[in-house]
Amino acid sequence: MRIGVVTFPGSLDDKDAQRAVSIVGAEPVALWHADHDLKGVDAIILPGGFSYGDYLRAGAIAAISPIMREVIEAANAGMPVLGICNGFQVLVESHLLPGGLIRNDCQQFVRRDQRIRVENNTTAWTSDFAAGQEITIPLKNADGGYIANAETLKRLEGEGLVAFRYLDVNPNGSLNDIAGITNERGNVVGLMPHPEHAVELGFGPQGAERMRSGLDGLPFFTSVVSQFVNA
Amino acid sequence: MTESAETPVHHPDTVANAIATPERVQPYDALGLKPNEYEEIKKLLGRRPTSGELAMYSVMWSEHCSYKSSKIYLRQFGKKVTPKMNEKLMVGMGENAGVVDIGEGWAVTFKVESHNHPSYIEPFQGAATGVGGIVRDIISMGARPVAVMDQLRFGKIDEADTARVVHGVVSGISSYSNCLGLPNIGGETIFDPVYQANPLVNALAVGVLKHEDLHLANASGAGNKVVLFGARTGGDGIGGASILASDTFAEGGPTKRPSVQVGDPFAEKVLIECCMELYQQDLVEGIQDLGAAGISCATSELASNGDGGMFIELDGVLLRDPSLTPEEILMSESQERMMAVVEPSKLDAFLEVTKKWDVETSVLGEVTDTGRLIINWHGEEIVNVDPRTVAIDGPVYERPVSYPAWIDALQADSASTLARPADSDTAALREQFLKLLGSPNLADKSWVTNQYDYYVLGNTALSFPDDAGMIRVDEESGLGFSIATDANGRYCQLDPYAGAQLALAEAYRNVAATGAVPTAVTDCLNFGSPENPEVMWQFSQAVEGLSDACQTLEIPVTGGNVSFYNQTGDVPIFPTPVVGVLGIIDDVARRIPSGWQDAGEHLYLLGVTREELDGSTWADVVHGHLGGRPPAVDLAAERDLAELIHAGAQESLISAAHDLSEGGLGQALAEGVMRFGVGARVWLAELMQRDGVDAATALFSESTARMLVAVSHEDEVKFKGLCEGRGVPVLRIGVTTGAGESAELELQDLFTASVDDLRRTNRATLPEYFGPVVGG
Amino acid sequence: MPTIVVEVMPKAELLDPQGKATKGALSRLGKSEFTDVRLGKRFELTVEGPITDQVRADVAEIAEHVLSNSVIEDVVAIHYPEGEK
Amino acid sequence: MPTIVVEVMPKAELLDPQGKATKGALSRLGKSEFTDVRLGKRFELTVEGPITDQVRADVAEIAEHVLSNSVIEDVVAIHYPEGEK
Ligand SMILES: Nc1ncnc2c1ncn2[C@@H]1O[C@H](COP(=O)(O)OP(=O)(O)O)[C@@H](O)[C@H]1O
Ligand SMILES: [Mg+2]
Repeated sequence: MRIGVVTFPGSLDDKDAQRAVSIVGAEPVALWHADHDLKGVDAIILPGGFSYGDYLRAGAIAAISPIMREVIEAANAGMPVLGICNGFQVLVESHLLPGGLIRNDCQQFVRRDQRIRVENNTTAWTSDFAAGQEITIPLKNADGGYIANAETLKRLEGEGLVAFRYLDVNPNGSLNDIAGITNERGNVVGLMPHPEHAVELGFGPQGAERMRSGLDGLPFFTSVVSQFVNA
Repeated sequence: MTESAETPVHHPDTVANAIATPERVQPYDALGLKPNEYEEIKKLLGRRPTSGELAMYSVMWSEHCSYKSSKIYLRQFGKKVTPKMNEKLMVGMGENAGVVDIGEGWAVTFKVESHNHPSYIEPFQGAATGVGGIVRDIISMGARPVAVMDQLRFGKIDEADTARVVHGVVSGISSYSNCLGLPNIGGETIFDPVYQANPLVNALAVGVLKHEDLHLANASGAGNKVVLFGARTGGDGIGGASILASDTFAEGGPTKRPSVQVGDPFAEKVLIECCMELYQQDLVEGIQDLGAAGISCATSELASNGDGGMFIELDGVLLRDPSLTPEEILMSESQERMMAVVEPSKLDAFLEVTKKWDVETSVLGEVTDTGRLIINWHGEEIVNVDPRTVAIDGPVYERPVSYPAWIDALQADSASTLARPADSDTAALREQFLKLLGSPNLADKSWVTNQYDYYVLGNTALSFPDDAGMIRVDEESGLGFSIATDANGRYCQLDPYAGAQLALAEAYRNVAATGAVPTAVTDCLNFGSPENPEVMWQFSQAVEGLSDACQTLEIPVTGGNVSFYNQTGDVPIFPTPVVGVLGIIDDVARRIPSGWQDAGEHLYLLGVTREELDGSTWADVVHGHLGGRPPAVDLAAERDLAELIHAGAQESLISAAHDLSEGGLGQALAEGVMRFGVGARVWLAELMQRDGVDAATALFSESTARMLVAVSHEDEVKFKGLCEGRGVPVLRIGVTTGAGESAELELQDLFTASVDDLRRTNRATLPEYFGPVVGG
Repeated sequence: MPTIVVEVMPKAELLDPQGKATKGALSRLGKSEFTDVRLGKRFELTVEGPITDQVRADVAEIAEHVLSNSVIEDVVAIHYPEGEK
Repeated sequence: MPTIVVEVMPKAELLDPQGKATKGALSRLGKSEFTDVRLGKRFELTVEGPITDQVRADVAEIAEHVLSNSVIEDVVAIHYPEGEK
């Protein structure tokens, strides 16, 4: 399986996302923001970072970059797309996912190992999780507060489109503790925490037993691979 | 450049004009040049300088750029060397940053630099651009930056202005380095009234490269193009230059120029990637970052390190503000710029890469073999100098030095006369232990570090709160490095020679504690005014101490920075030589954390405890006292200790190692327990008896060359054998107990504290003054 | 050169943590007469040449689609230089 | 309740990375008539009760010392509601 990772100017976790793809046995394919070319990939990851410095609104300038036209088209045709952190911001700015992401309520950049619950395990990126599974993956952002109007929130909750919810601590003031959401079809998923930083022993979050041993990010990537293999 | 119709064409002071008007009065003093320096410039040129030349000399001959007061001392770092010290050194002092061979074809470059004064005026931007500047030094060596650290000193924690500076500095560092995608892996956060109106903001950056990718800042090969790329040039940091402008620009002259600089981390991130691609395609002959003194520095340094000649058309510089005069362009400190020397045949490919990254680029001129740096402005020659006189052969001062009148009295005032609780007064011992644990300098620093990303790039093997940060360099082999930095200004105030050595010893010990082999040193020497003979004495002592100790430990200083004029009014800061040590580890999988993760392990104290409370945190926190002599330095013992830990790590005998430093054994035990929430039962009676010290001394003394280690009980015999074989004093002082809610630190016959209580005490302090720790 | 100002505010019904934090800071300073603070953006766009109908159309479009995100923000004003109305 | 608007811009002589990035985005969209973009802040302060002299004095003070950082920003305008001038 070939999974594309888009690099925008200011993308930071693109190499990490590529590494995570390799670890689960898929082939990472680097995609460039200025190209109109998805290089025939089977799924796409929009990685974390500060594209264009996030100066206008987080993800806003990346959302109007050339490659996003192809990404939007592919997403609408059902290709799995995962937006991590800045990637999630790009997805909401492109209106592939509803709502918006604004400055953290604490007004500071937050980095912590975050416990979240997988609320929807039927998406392309979460099918290897058990329903309601509680996992810990790193979170690191300045603009992670999820907001939406009352009607949108009601729809998200009613239709089971909240994919992940913060546990213990709501680190950024997100409404309803929302950490990530999915579209109706389940192929487009966005979340603020970083699964790609919890895929390798020794470099992940604090595990239950040992230092930096958390691997809870792996199922995100195995999910999309196993669905591809079974398709 | 397209010149807009409104831009007034500035008619600058040309070389011809300078020859024709020798009598012209020039504002050299307002630019910080001394009369003798101005005379020297005239002598070098055989005429008065043009205002452009004056601009260049004044910034390049400043203390900051020329090291004129420190040079004669810094030479010791290059002289006191042993063959072993040169073995791994690919580039030594004098370049943008030193380069160390770490094996397997890899090299590491690292350096620490100050941005103190700008960070007091505008804490956010000052600290942010400090990170930006040091990272560009690393890029200019041909390396990819892979991590940063920050060494911070603020005023008293409860002083009104401290919160302003702390908030600004921490968010400035956080914002810039997070946005660059560089993990922050460690640093220091110290509060002391001496830094009240003069905080210290030092930043360290590390980069990695393959041996063949090494680049140096020199302009060789006549005919090669000189290219400026990155951000546009604006009026940043040239407050002083307006004097020159008014000198030549009679009326309707430029408006106020800012003295602060605003950073653009996004522009720098793009610049990093752009440079990496330029290196990869081998499109660069020489490269230099633009920092202090901007184009003046880049052109004169590139030229003097190369064939010696360069011709520049300054009106080719892309400007953010079209009203800038040539003098101002020469002095501008606009951030996020680089200058490269490019072979003409590679220029198109070079421009292709900068275009890909949307990095604005202008070709300014070329390398020549004339030995002169010539700068034109709209066809008129405004600079014609020997670049070496600007960049290298600046003034050198042997400043007056005098032994401080106050130091004998200070050293005589030992902490040994201060009241210590009796061994039986366990309540007082417990109270003092907790008081230290919650004191600002020993308190948990999560308020700071939770704002820093250490995950990005996916190679961080250790970071705060462990003793040193550690980064994997090679994903296949696990080869990596570890870095720690330290400085104790209080020790240095008591004795700058010993104090600088103690800073080195502690950083060395911190690196050793992770299982790495200490290999190289960088330093940032923060001192008061060099024109104060007592400060100059402190400086000379510190450099001598540091260079002697490096020689004894056989690890070279590869580069660093001097920051003078750190004072409030006439009162200098404590001498604060920040020392960073880099260690190499063959496989980061063998790294050692600073706390234990399992119950039932044996705890050993390595080293000897003496009554050494002078300058200690205990004396400060409990008695508000500073006097006496700092703890004894024992470099041989430090080396034995480091070698022991490394050997133990190779055999995977050691599951945790934590160096003892500020706060002594009590603090080390508390940190060991808090690290993973696994408790410990500890007995000190044998230690007190063996070393002949009371309980307070056993807990709070800051004797050096000590470490607390955890070893699984099956390995007891092997480990003790290792210690005895190497002559490292070892004493079993405890056992690790359980994790969970009931976890506690039990000091038998003295007192007990639950892990929860320890954490609460340790974590409450910073939030009390600066607001909640983000995300708890 | 003429400068056009575009003003954008977070939608009234949505959270504005930055405004809230500012209000908190004002209250701590004893300025409690300010019952609400909201923080938006102010863009200054400099244009080369005269303000043509094309420029006006472009400004309207980018204000809506680039300078603001209509899901969470409103364009509250666009000001053209005096005499350009 | 009356709303007072305070407008703050980065000082003209300083780099404005936000404005620069926005201008870049506009150029890539083909809107190259915008030769410069600067991005500042717009505060809306809601006050309880009438706009007294005290309120005006407070607004002037906080605009200078809280809502802006005088080292790098300028308060470019303070607007009171119509009829309150
Ligand atoms: N400003 C900072 N930035 C990053 N890390 C910091 C900072 N201040 C403290 N730390 C980290 O917190 C931990 C405790 O610091 P400190 O007590 O000074 O360590 P040590 O005594 O081992 O030198 C270390 O891991 C250190 O790197
Ligand atoms: Mg330590």
